[in-house]
Amino acid sequence: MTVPAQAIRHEYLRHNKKFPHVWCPGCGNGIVMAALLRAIYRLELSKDEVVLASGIGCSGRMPTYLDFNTLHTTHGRALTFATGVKLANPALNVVVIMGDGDATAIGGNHFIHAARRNLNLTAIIINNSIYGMTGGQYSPTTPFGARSTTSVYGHIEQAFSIAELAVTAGAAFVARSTVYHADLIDQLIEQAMRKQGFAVVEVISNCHVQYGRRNQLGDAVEMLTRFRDQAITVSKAAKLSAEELAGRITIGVLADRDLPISTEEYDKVRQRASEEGMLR
Amino acid sequence: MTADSHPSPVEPQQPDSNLSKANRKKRYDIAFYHDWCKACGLCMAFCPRQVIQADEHGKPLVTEPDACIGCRFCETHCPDFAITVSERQPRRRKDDV
Amino acid sequence: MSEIQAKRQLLQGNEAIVHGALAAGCRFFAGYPITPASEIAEQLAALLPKVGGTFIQMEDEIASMGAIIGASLAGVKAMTATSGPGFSLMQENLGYACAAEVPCVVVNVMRGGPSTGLPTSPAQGDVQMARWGTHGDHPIIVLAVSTVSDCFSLTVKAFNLSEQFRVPVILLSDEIVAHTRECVQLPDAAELRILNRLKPSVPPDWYKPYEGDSRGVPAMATLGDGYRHHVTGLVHDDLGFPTEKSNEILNFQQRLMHKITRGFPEIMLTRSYRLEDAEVAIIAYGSVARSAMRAVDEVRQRGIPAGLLQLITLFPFPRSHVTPVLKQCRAVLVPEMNMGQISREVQRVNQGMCTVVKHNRVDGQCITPDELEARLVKL
Amino acid sequence: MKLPVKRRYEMRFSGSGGQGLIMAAVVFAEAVGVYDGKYVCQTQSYGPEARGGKSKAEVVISDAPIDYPKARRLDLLLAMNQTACDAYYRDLNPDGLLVVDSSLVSQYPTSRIIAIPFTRIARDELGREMAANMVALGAVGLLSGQVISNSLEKALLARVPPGSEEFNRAALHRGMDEAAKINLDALPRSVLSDDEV
Repeated sequence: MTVPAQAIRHEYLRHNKKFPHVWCPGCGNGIVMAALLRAIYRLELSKDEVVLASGIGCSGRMPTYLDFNTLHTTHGRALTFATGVKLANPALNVVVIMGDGDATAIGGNHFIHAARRNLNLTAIIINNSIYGMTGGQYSPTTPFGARSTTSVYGHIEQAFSIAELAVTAGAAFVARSTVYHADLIDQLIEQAMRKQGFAVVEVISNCHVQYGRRNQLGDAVEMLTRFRDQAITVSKAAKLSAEELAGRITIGVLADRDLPISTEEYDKVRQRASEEGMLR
Repeated sequence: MTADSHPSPVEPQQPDSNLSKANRKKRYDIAFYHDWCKACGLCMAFCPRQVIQADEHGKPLVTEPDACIGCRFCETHCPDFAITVSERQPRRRKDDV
Repeated sequence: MSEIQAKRQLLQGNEAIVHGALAAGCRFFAGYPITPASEIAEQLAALLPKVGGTFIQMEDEIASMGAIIGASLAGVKAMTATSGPGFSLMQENLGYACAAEVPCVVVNVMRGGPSTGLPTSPAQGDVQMARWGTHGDHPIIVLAVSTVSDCFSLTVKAFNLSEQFRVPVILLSDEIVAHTRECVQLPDAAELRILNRLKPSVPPDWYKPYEGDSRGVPAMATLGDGYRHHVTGLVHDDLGFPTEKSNEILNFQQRLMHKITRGFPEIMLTRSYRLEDAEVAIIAYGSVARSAMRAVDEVRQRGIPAGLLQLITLFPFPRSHVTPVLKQCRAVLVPEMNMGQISREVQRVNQGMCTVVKHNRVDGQCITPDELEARLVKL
Repeated sequence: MKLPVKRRYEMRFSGSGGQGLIMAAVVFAEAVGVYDGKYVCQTQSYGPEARGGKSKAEVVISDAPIDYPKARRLDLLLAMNQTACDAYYRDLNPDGLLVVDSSLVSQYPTSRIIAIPFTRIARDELGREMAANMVALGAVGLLSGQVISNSLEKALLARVPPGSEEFNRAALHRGMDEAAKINLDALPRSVLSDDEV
């Protein structure tokens, strides 16, 4: 279903907020925000039943603009707040927006445990390989050899693959897209939000201002073009060797499995607790 | 829809060549909110028909509206919600302006 | 609940905190194991699901604090419990709760520090951290328990103050109170005064989530009930959106502090013991106040007119209760199981009115009545 | 203004971790506090190890609210091994009672001593060495004169696992029987001479 920009703009943007938004020209965050809104539009959710939580960083500013129940939490901790919200009221649709540093550096512990815990949450991680808001320092997804304001002579550490980390940590649903594949983002987010269990959508995004500039990757157009050319679908990637996949971005659904949902299991705990009577 | 069946914007599902009569061909209008536009250039760069040009401020300008195939790539990729692509409604009467 | 509350029971301090929390309406607990606070989590893991509540053990104390804030925003009274090292980790999100005015209760069963310190020994190492642990000027209420009965009633009080003022309340305990068993007759639910946060009474379009009422406390909407709004740790305007306007920043900062100062009469709690004719006094809190009470009785046997002011509210510092004691007495002894964290507050208030003497013990042992007696007779 | 200092009865149960001394103290406190309606404080200290380390548990009993919750001058010390006996007997009041497990304590620090072989009774007569604490609890309950025997039994039965009630009741009563043989008046006047206190 095509969702016109007109509709989401009218329905979901906070009319009392100042636009254009705070992000740099061509920033992928805006593309992801629009995709998220298209997914929510198609899910026909009431705005009151959606909670959007974010951490700190460029991505953290997203909830400010959107007319849901919005939480702008502390750096890396959005998932912990979301955990409390979801457990307290499982009827709410809770979406967590994070950046790569937010989700996998300072919030790395929360991220893997949220995946393991399997609450019915949707985590969207916008991965631009850099700390943008603080001025271009290296993040856990900055590639080996890349330059940043804190890896001036080239980065010496290996990068996380966020989606694969989520698969290993046990997330029920894991998918990846790039900001070039904007329609795919909203389809994956929709799938993630329909999924019963902890769902992760990683979106490879462009920070041409902090990351692209320091690594001769060009502007937003050049970076998106590169994402287009590097992208390979999950099924095509399955036929390639590891060497052939070097430098490619696998997009699509990486994991989709049914696991016990924490909130449902806790309902059973409540049942057992009330049956067993008072403990001493 | 899975990633495999995802349509590429350069290969629209309904290319205009498939339509038998020119007068049944769908036409589109592209509206820009210039106050929200930051002139990032994404819409111009990726338009499969090169419909969008830059004006003197680098902001988008449609030179050939009839060439637009309605793929909405520009709309979905505008990070600033500044583009609306809408299907042009056919003129009901000859004197309709 | 009646089953939990009806009869006289022998409870540890930590267990009484659990019963107090349940009686106050706490229905969410998130925590991480730590000595000497773990019994609180263990008991709540067993009891919360029985009353329809939720218990979760998080990956660390940072997450625990985040989870209780989330639950409180979703309309459920929430608590966590920890000890020094965990309390350090909670400070970041505790500041968020202060800024976003999210009611919650944090129990800290103190141990000696710094760092991992003395896990199973009594200490009162975290008094100043409870007040100033998180960065920036912030409102906060800190209470200290000294008996098992306190553990129940002050937990209820902590929840009430937290809901009333939309502020995190820290309940400080120590290893002695935490693990001492005493008999308590828990009151019936009907006898308790339970306060709940004020909900908005205007239609959603008119709701200003951070506009204070006459007390400076804003009405609090629950996530999902139609009052969609933005919650942030950034300095924000009345609508909850980040602001950089100096008048709005000032308004935010001042209201946060003023809502507490306006509530002083309700927040300040102390207990006076034999102070009427006292010429020397002890100012103490937590389990040390019990040693002090014993010492007061014993030195009075020897003809020394001593008294005790027990601080229950540590912060905001109950200056109006302390000042009369300083004016009345020729000397005041401030015993603490730390290097002098409240004595500095007493000295700050004292301004030369009387002699303030510190008595500090940081060797993992409790302060005994004997040593206080020895200090009192020399004052 | 002189008020009489509140009367307290202070007890310490000591031995090694795993002997069930905290359990015994908790049952005692519960009997005194919940069933007899007196004021009571029960505290303990133990090392980080669950088994084998030094363990002590205290019970303070009063007719008035209790301020300082820990024992200072013991009215009764139960020592379930030599180390505890040596470490704590000096904390006794001059006319306090020292109760030792004579199966594990061989060197008595004083002649004013009540020696009962709790562990041997538990092992040889009851068939479970683990029950020594319950035998001791029964004895101490009677010797202290601070608790109604019936209350002690009720408190005990409320705490033990279902199915073990009869066994524990038997252990408790075995201890009481043993204590009943002791003539407290026949003990030497005090543990320590007054000038040593």
